[in-house]
Amino acid sequence: MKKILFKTEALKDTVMSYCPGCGHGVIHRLVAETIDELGIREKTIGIAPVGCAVFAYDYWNFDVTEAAHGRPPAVATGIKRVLPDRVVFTYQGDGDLIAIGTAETIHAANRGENITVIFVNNCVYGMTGGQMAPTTLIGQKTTTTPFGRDEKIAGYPIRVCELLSSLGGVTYLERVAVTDAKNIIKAKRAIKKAFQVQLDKKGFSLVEVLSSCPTDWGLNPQEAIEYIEKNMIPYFPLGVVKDKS
Amino acid sequence: MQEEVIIAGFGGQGIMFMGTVLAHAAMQENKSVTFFPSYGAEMRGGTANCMIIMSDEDIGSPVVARPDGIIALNQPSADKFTRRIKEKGLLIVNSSLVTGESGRDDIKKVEVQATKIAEGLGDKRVANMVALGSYIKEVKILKLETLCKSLETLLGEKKKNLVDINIKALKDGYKL
Amino acid sequence: MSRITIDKEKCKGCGLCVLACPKNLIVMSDEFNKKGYHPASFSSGEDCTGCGFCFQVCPDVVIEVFK
Amino acid sequence: MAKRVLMKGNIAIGEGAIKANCKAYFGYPITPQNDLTAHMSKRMVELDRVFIQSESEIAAINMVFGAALTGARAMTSSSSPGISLKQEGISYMAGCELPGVILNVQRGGPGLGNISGAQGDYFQATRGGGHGDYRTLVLAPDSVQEMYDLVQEAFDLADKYRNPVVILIDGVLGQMMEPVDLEHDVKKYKLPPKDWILDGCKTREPRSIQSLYMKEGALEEHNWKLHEKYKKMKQDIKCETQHVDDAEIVLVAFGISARVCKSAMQLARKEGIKVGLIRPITLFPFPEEEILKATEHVKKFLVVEMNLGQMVEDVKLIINSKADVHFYGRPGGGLSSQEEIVNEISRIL
Repeated sequence: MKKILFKTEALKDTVMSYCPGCGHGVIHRLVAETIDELGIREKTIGIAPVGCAVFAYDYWNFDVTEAAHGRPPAVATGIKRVLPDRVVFTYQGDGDLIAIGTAETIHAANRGENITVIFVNNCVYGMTGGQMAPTTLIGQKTTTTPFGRDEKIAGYPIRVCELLSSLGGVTYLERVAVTDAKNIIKAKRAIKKAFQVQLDKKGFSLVEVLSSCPTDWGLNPQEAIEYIEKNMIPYFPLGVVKDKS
Repeated sequence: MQEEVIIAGFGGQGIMFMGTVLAHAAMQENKSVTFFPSYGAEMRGGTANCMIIMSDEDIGSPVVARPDGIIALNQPSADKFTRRIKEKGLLIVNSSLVTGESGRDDIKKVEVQATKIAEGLGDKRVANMVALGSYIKEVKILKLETLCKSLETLLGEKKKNLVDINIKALKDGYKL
Repeated sequence: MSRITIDKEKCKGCGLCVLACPKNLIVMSDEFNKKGYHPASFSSGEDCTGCGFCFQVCPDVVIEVFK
Repeated sequence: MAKRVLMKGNIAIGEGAIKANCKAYFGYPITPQNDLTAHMSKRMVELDRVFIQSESEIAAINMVFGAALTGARAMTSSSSPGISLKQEGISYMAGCELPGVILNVQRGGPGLGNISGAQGDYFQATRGGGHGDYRTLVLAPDSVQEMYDLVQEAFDLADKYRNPVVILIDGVLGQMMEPVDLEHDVKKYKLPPKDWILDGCKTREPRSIQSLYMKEGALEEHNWKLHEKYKKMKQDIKCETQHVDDAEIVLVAFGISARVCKSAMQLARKEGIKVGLIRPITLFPFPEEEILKATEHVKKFLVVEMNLGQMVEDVKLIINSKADVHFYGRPGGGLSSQEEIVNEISRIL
């Protein structure tokens, strides 16, 4: 018998600090496998966000920097412009990417920065304890929408891929979900494509990954997966939103 | 009189609630009281603890370095805090989950089968109240009656259905 | 003939692998691990096809698959 | 005895603000102040007041700017990194003379730091924090009751001086629970009419709110006016002293450090060491006179902070070599124990 599936070199053998059933671990693995398969581990620089994935530098076995909350696309721009032959990607949550970091996200995309963004959308601020995110669904209860998100007070959940799709600098946008093995394999394909777009010097690529937060949703891991399928996917439809590669 | 206690266990064992009940009861008996919780980046897993000081005088620092007592609901908590207990202090362990030696012969150790007793009552989540009852019996700082009333107040209308089993657990712990 | 291994001390007991296994070969253990979780446990190797679904869904990457 | 309620520091700030008729609260998630944002998201909506979780800390402070210029009482809260982001808005509020309350539940820094309680933002708070020549009134409570009381005074002081008021606490005070008397008497201030607000010029001449003064000498004149205002704030200095009269050494500390110092003082006095305490409650303006008065008979001072020495500079400026000023502090969220402080006292004496 041969070992066919295991942690690859780009993922350290460390216990990740995520809650049981959290989607981050799977997404970290998909990014790591992609980097190993493309053979770019030694020329990749990752940017960790402020949010649950803040400790990503402890989990990935390549160069990773911290950035202030919401600023990863600006930091990525700085790195990529100085080192255009390196692979630069950001890994950001919904609060980081489209609340406090909205300006940085939109302008990096619009400039067509040749970077890759892995956008983890779980409709909630995880690390700070379950507050409303820009992507929180209408009616969804969080610690700062105790009566459910009311669009009259808090507006509507933002569809990031659709929002960015009109920008000239954007090359590739796809929305995936880490719900079951089939969708996870699809998510991997999208992430690999996004990195390939960068390697081909074709401009800005972003993969939005719908992911679960059992703890802050108050569900068990299985129910949380069902929540993505029943509530998130209908609002955030899966598939390629833009591809001009 | 000043009594300092650290309550610790897994997240989800109701550690903060135990501390809140104790602090609330101390307030009801007109004591000065502080409650200081651990608060971490990780939402679940790992250990949680809270520090409670009850006193007849004003309390300075709410942070407890050398407690008079520890209530440890799991093994990692017992391992972490036992060595900090003052000489002649008190260690209450949930012996359903804590099995190791304390390594201290200068303290009083009380073993309570908290989880097992709670399971017997029909809900292992009330293991915390069993341990708290046992603590109150040992330190005699507050009346059992006051704690029962605090439980009722804190559980409120929304969780009224849980009052009886919590009080039962508290009393069972006290009776041991 | 295939099998999997589960690193029980690193498992957080989320149970997603149990649901993912098409042959129902994974169960949750009654024992606690050192972190206080009930880890997943591979019950039998007989029917394992090495499909890797458990590996795909495991958020903690504690499963290895052999084929 | 009055009916007491067991309450977290962060929540007491929120309830105090509500009692002070705060009409609008704007916040953004950051640990360890989150309980307050969550609490306000419920309470303000129930009371039909304004709550918004803003898209960033920068937006939150500018929402306060907007609400305040209409005459409404408004506040925002954050923890250290978020407060850094608010500095631009706070500078604009100071320049435009807008009242508002800003809570900083300090955590360890620099950068993202950690989420432990810390006192590393003393310089930032007391020196203005943002660009330009300005100051904010800074209040530093040390108990949950005082948080509840002082936030009410903070709104009055903000209106009295038309100036932002910063409340500086830390993660420990924000997270701890203590009994609070909700009917506790709080000082009320005589407030000037808000004859400067913008609410539409239907019944009066149009007004403007601005901090831009391009005409030659105009900004200098404006800043002299602000300076006079900062000097006047001295009439509202607050300070707690304990056992200074017979002290051979006086501890100077604020916020959570003062709580530890109170324990240290009790411990030292049991051992026969005569220790006193001066606790500045307003950090700007700083209680100069209380400290100067103590130097008449006390020749040793020990400043205790959860940083590498910030307030100690103010103490040294005031004491100006009239007594020995020592410092004991720990950075990065390290909290001294009472034993450590007593050891330090013994070392000095």
